[in-house]
Amino acid sequence: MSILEVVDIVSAGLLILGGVFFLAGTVGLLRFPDVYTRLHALTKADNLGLGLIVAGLAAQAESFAAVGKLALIWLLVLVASAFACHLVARAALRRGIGPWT
Amino acid sequence: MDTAVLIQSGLTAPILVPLIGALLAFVIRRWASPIGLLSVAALLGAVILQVPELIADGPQRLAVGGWGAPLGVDLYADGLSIAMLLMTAVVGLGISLYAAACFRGTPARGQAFWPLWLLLLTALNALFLSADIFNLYVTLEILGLSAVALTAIVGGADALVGAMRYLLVSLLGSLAYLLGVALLYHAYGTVDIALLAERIDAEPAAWAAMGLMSAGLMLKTALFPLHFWLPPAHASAAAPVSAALSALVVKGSFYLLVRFWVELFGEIAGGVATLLGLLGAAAILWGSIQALVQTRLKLLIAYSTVAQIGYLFLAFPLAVGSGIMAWSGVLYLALSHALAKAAMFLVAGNLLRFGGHDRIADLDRVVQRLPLSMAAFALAGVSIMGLPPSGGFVGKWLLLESALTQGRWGWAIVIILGGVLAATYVFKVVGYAFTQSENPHQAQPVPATMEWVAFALAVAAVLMGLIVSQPLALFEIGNPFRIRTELAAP
Amino acid sequence: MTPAVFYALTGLGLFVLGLHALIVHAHLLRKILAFNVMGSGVFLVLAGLAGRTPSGIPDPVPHAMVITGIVVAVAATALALSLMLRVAGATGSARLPDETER
Amino acid sequence: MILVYLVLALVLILTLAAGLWRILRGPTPADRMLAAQLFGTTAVAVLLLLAEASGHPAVRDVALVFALLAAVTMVAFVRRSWGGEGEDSHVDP
Amino acid sequence: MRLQGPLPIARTVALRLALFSLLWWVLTEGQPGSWSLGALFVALATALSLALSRPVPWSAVGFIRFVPFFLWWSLRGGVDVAWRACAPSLPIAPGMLTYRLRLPPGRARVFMTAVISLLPGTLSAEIVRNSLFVHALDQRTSSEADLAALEMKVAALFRIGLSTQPSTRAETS
Amino acid sequence: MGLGARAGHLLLIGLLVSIFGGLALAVLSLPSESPGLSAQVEAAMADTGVTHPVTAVLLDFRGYDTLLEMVVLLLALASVWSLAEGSPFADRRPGTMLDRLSRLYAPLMVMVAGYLLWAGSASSGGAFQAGTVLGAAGVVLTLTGWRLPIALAGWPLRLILVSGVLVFILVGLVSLFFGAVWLDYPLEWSGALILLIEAIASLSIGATLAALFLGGRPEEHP
Amino acid sequence: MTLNAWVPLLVLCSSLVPGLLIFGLDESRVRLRTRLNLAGALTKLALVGVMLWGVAHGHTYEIRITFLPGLDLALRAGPLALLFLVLSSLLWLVTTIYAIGYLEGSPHRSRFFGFFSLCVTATVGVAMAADMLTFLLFYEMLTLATYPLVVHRGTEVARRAGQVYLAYTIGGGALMLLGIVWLYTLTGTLEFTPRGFVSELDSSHHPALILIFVFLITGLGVKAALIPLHAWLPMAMVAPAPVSALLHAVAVVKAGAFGIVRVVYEVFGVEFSALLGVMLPLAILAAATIIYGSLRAIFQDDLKRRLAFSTVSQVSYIVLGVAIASPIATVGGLVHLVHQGLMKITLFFCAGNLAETLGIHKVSEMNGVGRRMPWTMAAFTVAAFGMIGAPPVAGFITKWYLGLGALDAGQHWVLVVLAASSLLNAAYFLPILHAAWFREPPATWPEERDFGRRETARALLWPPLITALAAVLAGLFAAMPFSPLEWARFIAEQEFRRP
Ligand code: NA
Ligand code: NA
Repeated sequence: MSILEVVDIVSAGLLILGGVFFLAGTVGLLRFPDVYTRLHALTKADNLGLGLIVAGLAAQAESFAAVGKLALIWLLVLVASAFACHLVARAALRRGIGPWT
Repeated sequence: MDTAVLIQSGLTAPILVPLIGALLAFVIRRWASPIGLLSVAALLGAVILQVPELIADGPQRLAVGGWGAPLGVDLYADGLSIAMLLMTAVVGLGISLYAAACFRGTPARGQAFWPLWLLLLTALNALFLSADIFNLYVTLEILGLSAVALTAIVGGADALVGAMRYLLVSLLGSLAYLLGVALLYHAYGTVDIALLAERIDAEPAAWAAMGLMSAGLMLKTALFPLHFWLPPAHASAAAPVSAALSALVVKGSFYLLVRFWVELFGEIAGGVATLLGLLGAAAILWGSIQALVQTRLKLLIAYSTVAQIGYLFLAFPLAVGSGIMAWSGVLYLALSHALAKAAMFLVAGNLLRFGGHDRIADLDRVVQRLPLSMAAFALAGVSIMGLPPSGGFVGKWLLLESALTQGRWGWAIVIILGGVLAATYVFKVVGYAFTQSENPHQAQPVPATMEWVAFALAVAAVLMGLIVSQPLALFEIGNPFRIRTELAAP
Repeated sequence: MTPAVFYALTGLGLFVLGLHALIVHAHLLRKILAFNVMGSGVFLVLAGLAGRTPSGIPDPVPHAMVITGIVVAVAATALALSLMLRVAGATGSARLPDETER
Repeated sequence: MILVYLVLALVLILTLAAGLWRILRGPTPADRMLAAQLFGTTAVAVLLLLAEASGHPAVRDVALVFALLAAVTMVAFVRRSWGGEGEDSHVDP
Repeated sequence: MRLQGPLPIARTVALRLALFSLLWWVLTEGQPGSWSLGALFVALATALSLALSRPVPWSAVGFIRFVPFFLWWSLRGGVDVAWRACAPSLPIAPGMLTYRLRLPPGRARVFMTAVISLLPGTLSAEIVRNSLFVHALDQRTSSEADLAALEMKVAALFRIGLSTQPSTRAETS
Repeated sequence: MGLGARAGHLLLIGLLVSIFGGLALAVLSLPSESPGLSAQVEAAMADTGVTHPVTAVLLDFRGYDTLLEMVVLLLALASVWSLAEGSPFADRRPGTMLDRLSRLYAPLMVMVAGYLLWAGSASSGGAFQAGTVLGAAGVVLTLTGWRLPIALAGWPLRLILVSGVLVFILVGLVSLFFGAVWLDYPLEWSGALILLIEAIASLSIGATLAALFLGGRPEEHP
Repeated sequence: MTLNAWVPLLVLCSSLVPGLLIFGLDESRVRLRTRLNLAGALTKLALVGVMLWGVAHGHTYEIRITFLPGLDLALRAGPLALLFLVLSSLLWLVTTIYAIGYLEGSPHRSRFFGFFSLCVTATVGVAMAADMLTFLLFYEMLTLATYPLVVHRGTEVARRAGQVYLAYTIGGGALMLLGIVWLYTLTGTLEFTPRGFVSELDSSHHPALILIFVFLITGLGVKAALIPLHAWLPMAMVAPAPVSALLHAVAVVKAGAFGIVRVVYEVFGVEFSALLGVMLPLAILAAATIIYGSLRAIFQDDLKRRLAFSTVSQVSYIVLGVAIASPIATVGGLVHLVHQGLMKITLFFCAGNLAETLGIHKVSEMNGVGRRMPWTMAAFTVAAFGMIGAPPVAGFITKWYLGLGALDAGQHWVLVVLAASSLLNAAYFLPILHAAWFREPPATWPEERDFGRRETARALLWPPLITALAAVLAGLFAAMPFSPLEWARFIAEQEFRRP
């Protein structure tokens, strides 16, 4: 088993794992009872999924700069979702949408 | 600098002059009005300068960017384009002078008007000069969007709704056109009209493209029964805008239909010509009757436009047998209609400003109170009716001659009937202009410029009936209607 | 069916679907969205058929045309939305007067 | 590997579709605000996978732009749908 | 609130120039020939960022400590929510917590508010004065201690010394 | 829906299906292979000064189209400004979170815009993409309460808005001095001139898009 | 271009230029307006006199510009043109004087006199048109210039009358246009030529030519008020009296009749028209109009309406003379162009005087008016007798030549028509004369105005006296050179000259 094959296997594993988290996020989206809980699912699961996919792709990347770009993309999404999450929750709260208990 | 290239590049002037004017008017808002007037005057000069060139050297082709078709975009000017450019510049100058006076009291509206109006002129000129069907798509969009925006600048529910409907129609027409362009490009590997003309063949892609492009352009030209959007838009806009829309904008898409028909589609789909003619005939009758029953002046004039557009489509069937005569007639009608209809809408603007309304039956002795405006209306009416001597008469004469030479009586009767109906609705207005209204109104002063401009345009429409041979000779430069010499010979 | 033809047929489908939506829906926002769907359809036809080159490298000219078309569409959409807001402000409804029943 | 990328991309598109269906059903307007977020994250992932699968790293730039624009969309969304409610200036100095 | 140590502007400028240069290098994937335009945009972006964001004190050590903490907690957060979403019994017990912030208003507080949403089971929903309203996916497991730990890390990152004791209470809803 | 309306709808669907059928027939009748203009583009690439064919088509071969397309954008803005009374986002202040986010993202967006501009000559990207990102930055900043200084909101802003078209025209006129027709860039300057056009165009496009998004004229709401 | 070529243009301009200037004049500039009017009328008369002399001495007056390739607009003053020219320029002068008096103090006189001048311009254009196209141009211009005069009063009734007038004339004009273009596509020329220019055409075109003839005569018949196209004429009576005079005697109906003369003689040619078989129907139509108009006139109490129906009847004498297709009848028809003009304008002037001075509008109000306004009624009486056909007034000459012509052509039925029409003329004129001269005047007149010693204003009195005198002189000196009769003979000789 060559290094390349190992990298491929690791990479594929990370990618599939990432896909699983995306899937889980969507399941949460479908199953959770209110907007706040759904936000949990979206923000955390999808971001982790994207992070794993980025990691999987980074293993295949052609250069350090490409790795950097992938990381940059992940970071941008991460920051955006962290802020979005708060803003949506706040908007919902201010609209008087009470949390499900 | 190479003078030959400079002269050749003069072909871009009708596009660049109003465009630069628009940019300046947009940036330096305080001077928008003088900038606009200067630009349009310069535009007229630039177009006139092209005429001797064209007469001396025949049609001009300019490869913008130096590439040439099919890779680049070409500009092309022949007699037909120059005639349309001249029409645009002359009517445009009139409308500009009028607008400068009209918007003097409402500077915000004036500042909004000028860049949009100059862009509209840019688009028209670019359209008349382009030899590239994709480039034409972009010019069509500029034309449509600027026309829509101009329609809306008066504000008010009527104008806004009219503009919205106009926008929807315009976008739909553009998309249909663009899909046609896509098909033609992928079928023949070029968007240059001349190259397409060499390659096009009667096959499904060409047919589909013809259907799409013709439908899109017919919608934009407001050919019956696709005219529904025109009256509300043209009637609710500000007077100079209404004038521009009816006089110039609808001619843009009509011009393209003619070009495409002559160059591309006529050969492959001669039978459709009769359909276009029938729609034109229906437009004449329906538009005229609608004009007749209107109670508001601007709507009457707008429906008259629907009818007059119908005349333009009579050329398609008639040209099959008589070639240049029918095309010249229709072109003559288009040009004189531009002058006359602009004058009419400007007069309507004057009456509106004077009386605060445009209800025909409530016109209060305007013949003696705004004599110059009413004279302009009547003279413009002479051309619209096609009475001699006027541009409208020449156009109708040529069409009639072309119909009767071929013994095609149906068309001749429609041509005559349309004239009679036009007389009826024009004189409906003139008649009420003599009488006293039961609801007398507060009369507001109308600036002299606004009256004189309308009058000058109307007089020009009439004079076109006396100076005929020069325009007719101009039309034939470069054989824009592709008349084969053995047919053209007497 | 080649991918090029597939794209083109999909584009035609979008065009016709958009046309349907344009006619059927009264709300102006839906009409504007319908235009965008139609436009996407046209762009798909234009760009999709560009892949029919023997070399497999797509013809760049239609791609450039699509970019131009997209910018035009964006501009038109912006104007349409702005106009729609004004119509809604002036008439109290984002529908054209004679289409309110739908 | 290309097969992995493509299958994964397809799966992501399907989960995106399912999620969008859920979101657009509501029931509250706040639920619909999740759309931008879901769409942004998933689309970035799909684009990255496609960039790798197609061998055009340039598509990665599209993902980058998408990530940026997703943030903009979110800002616009939040700002637009706030509709006249009070600002939070009383919260922070 | 107390700033620890002076902040020479030159250091901030240099740092941001370096950051944006790195960013350019990443974006262009190290291709040469891009730096004439790159220099222009690095300068532009630096100027803009200086205009938009005043320099604040921060600690490199704090940053280095924060990164692994954050990554680990993100992973936990993702796994946690994925498990809860997929478990047939849907093991959630959501509720609102109110956490009394000790961080002063400013960038540190913003940072904390954002990060909370990426951590396991918590979601920042509102700030009123010094009270941070946190939505917990499971009230039973989300603890004040976790939030306090996070607050400490953030404070260290921004060189802020915290004084008062943390306090949370479950909100009756 | 009444019976008549239903029948009308069916008729419409029938019509649309037949339109689709006709168009599909046209598409299916096209030759399965067609080079289009790719060969000509490739042959002429050496004379353009750029390396990406789409960029070459957009800014050189069909630069005139692109110029008009930028006119469309400007026109849309002039139209929107002629319509709207003022931006709906006039005086609302954002919250702290949004404010921070925008301050963080705006410089990033400028960097990405610069990158896209640079990338345009070699790969996909270019003035329009860069302009879009710049415009997004402008939108973000404006949405979160940033305002153009009043002194710049009048003609300086308008100058920026028209600068894309203006530069295009002026650069085109430069070619006249070299004895070529309008927009025929001299070969040795071609790449640089195109980059110049693109740089200014992206700024102007960005400003235009942001202004389009925001709606009203800025100077009316200082 | 010779100097002579400019004369027709000058004739046009002699009324066009004053007309345009008057439009620009302020309402209060009465003296300047009067001077412009009179200067124009006198200039025109002088120019026409010059041409009359010139044509009699074989000079040609022609000017042309190219309209379309192969199709010119041309003005030419031939003998036929001059017949109409002399009449119209003479009567314009008289009518102008009358109108100045009639409209004194009324509003919108600048507009009125402006259009009045345009009307005359169009009429002389119709007279001098050298081809069908130019004819059409001025014919339509006449329609347009008359319309504002018809609706001049600005009342709802006037507006309606104007619409009816237009409906007829525009419709007729449209038919004419159709006929003219069709003719042009067949012949390639529209130039008026003695004895016509269509006879060379292949006989397969004869049905087309018949149809063209019908179109043209219909278009012209509207203005000439041939039944059933006459209804606009009585309605147009709402216009002021000078306008009625203009419509009935100088311009409109004359232009129609003159056009029929042109079409029959110089487009189709008398002989070819006879060959086509269109002349007898035309003659019958004319005869029917003569009888119908007279019958209707009898039952009108409104004086102007009675005169209007009289016009319907009398103008058809001209058409009848043309349609009989003999040289002698032609002379009768042509000379009636002038004679009817002189007599009918006198009658309208008098009717206007009665209305202006005494407020009399109806025949039933005319009892004893001869004693109150003897000069006016004297002129009226002369003209009425002329209409009936009593010698020595001009009308007698007309009927004499028509009768002779009918005998010459073997169409004896025409004599019956002439006799019947004379009886009917007497039936509607003699009661008026009887009432005016032999009945007792009422105690008060409906609306009397005081003119001191005179029975009415000077400007109102002289014109009818002059025209009545002219009508008598035209009858008395019919054999003198340059008399209408001699000139009509001159024309007829040309039209019937063997090639
Ligand atoms: Na009235
Ligand atoms: Na070049």
